[in-house]
Amino acid sequence: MELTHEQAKRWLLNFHQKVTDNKAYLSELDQAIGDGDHGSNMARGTEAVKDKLGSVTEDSLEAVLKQAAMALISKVGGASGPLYGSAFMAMAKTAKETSELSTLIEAGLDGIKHRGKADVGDKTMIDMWQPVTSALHEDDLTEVTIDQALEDVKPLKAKKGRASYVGERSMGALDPGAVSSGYLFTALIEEVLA
Amino acid sequence: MELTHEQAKRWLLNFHQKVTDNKAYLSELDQAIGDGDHGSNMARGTEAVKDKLGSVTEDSLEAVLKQAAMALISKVGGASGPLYGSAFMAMAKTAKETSELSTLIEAGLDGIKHRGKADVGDKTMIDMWQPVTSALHEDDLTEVTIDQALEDVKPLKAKKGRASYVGERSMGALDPGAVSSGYLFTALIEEVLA
Amino acid sequence: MTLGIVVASHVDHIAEGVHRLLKESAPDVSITYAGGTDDGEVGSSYALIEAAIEQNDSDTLYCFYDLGSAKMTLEMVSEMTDKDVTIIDAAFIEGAYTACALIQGGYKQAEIDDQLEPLKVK
Amino acid sequence: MTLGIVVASHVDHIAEGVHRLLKESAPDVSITYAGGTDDGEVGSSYALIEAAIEQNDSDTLYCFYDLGSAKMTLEMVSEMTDKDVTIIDAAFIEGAYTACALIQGGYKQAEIDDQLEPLKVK
Ligand SMILES: Nc1ncnc2c1ncn2[C@@H]1O[C@H](COP(=O)(O)OP(=O)(O)O)[C@@H](O)[C@H]1O
Ligand SMILES: Nc1ncnc2c1ncn2[C@@H]1O[C@H](COP(=O)(O)OP(=O)(O)O)[C@@H](O)[C@H]1O
Ligand SMILES: [Mg+2]
Ligand SMILES: [Mg+2]
Ligand SMILES: [Mg+2]
Ligand SMILES: [Mg+2]
Repeated sequence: MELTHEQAKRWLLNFHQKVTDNKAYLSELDQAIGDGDHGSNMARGTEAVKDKLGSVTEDSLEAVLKQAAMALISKVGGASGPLYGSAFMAMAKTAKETSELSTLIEAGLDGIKHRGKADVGDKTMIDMWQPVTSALHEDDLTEVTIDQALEDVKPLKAKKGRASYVGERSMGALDPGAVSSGYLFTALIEEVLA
Repeated sequence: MELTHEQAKRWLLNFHQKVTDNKAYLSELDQAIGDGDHGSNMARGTEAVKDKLGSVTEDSLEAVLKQAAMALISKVGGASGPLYGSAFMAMAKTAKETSELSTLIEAGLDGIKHRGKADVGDKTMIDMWQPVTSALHEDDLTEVTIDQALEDVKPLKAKKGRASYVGERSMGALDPGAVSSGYLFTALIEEVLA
Repeated sequence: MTLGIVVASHVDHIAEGVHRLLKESAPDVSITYAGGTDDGEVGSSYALIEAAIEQNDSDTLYCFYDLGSAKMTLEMVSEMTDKDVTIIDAAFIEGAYTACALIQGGYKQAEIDDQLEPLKVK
Repeated sequence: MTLGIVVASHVDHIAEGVHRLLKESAPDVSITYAGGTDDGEVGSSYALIEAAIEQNDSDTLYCFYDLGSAKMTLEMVSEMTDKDVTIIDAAFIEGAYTACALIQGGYKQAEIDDQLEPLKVK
């Protein structure tokens, strides 16, 4: 399925809304295994995305994704800034060639892997992006995919980012970046797939 | 020979004077192989020694040396603070048993070695204290001892303290702590041995 | 008793900034700090380091320092205090961050020591 | 051209304090710094790191960072700039101090690399 620039805008605005509504929860999750700022980082970042989107006048998917990337890179402030930023930047580049949704999300996943040198099973946002990408390839992304990914991320031991410092103590906890990425894909389901 | 508390006071005041007069030179030497503050560190420290000496009312060598140690520890601010401070603290402890000059200075040398884990040949103040201690044991401390020590310290490669970072580039330079220690012992010659 | 952390730097702003960084990941750990000389110059202060050690809520302390001369001052204070002070020769910020995160996470001293071992660079 | 140094920290005061510490031993080295987010919060800022890289007098830079996420931001900027940027995975303050002292002492890049090697902890 193809992603249009209008859908992409609605998707990002919905993501902003979900992050904003769950700001305190995301920070709380981060407090347990990190430094407690993931909610405020992402709220600041998606707020900047919202602002930037207002100024995108071109009818172009690439422009929408690139502005989102720039906003996230500039404003998040935590590790999730360069990570989400790299994801959207990679998607923007891919959008020059295709607007096929699963191809775009897979490019985003690759951008995150390239930036953070993490992989599946390290208890990061990758453990949300990877199953979502697979589901999209099979035309089968639903809330079940996201809920399952969250279940699966819990028992993992963090190997990257701040949570890696507490190693085993991270086992049993949700990864804040996986949760915020879950919001991103719920927003995608609501605005694009529904 | 025995060191009296009056001599010790005059010695320390003379040291203060020499350090103050050569403050810029000491900092210049430190700029070449360190961080350029040895003159101001030692001027601040010996100024504090001078102040403290005013309040020593006891006729006690131990008290004089201990007050000097406290002032140096508190006020120098650089590596030379704990080092000179440990030297004078060790001398104060030894003064409980004896006031024999060479024994006292040797205790000071040991205090420096204990604190800084350096030894002869590392291009530090030890390369002044060691030959001076030897000369005192032979009742033969003169300006020649000090001049010779300064000549000998020049070619050495720094192995301790900030100068050790530039390693080979320290070769050929004077060590600021050896120079300030030279003033200490010139003051000793002038006030006690002359 | 759980470990406390003392941070000793040559610069007041570094010490204060490191404290801020550590507190984010370890809000429940007692972290005290000393930076610069009594007059705010670059260097180390016996009085400030002593205060950081005495004012820490814990009696068992791991102390981190940036450069060697702060270590000497830490040693002098540690010889005078009744507290159980260990000076850690690890990378300053990285070591202090690791220790704080682990203390906050409830790890034991032996486990913390293991994690600090590869960070020893001085 | 001689090496310049860039210091990237999660906290504004740390970056500024490290700059102060380094400058004492390396007054002639171009040292620029970035700390915290655009709003002075704990974190890292693309704009501030980019400015530190662009404003450095040198075109060949060694960059030091405190924690991993500053490294990611450094990497993003380094992919965009024309300058020759090397990110050094050494103990932050100890590595930056060593590099600065050696550059000030006129050492060559290969010698500096050798000295930094044992300080690599991340
Ligand atoms: N190297 C990495 N690769 C992928 N994701 C990472 C990596 N490091 C951290 N993350 C993600 O970033 C999230 C933390 O983001 P945030 O709290 O905003 O940044 P910080 O850790 O700098 O405070 C983690 O929950 C994790 O999902
Ligand atoms: N470990 C050590 N043992 C003995 N002397 C040392 C040691 N480290 C430094 N010094 C002495 O201290 C002097 C530098 O003192 P100063 O400039 O006041 O301190 P800093 O290096 O902290 O700025 C050196 O010239 C050297 O003589
Ligand atoms: Mg965080
Ligand atoms: Mg953070
Ligand atoms: Mg100095
Ligand atoms: Mg100094």
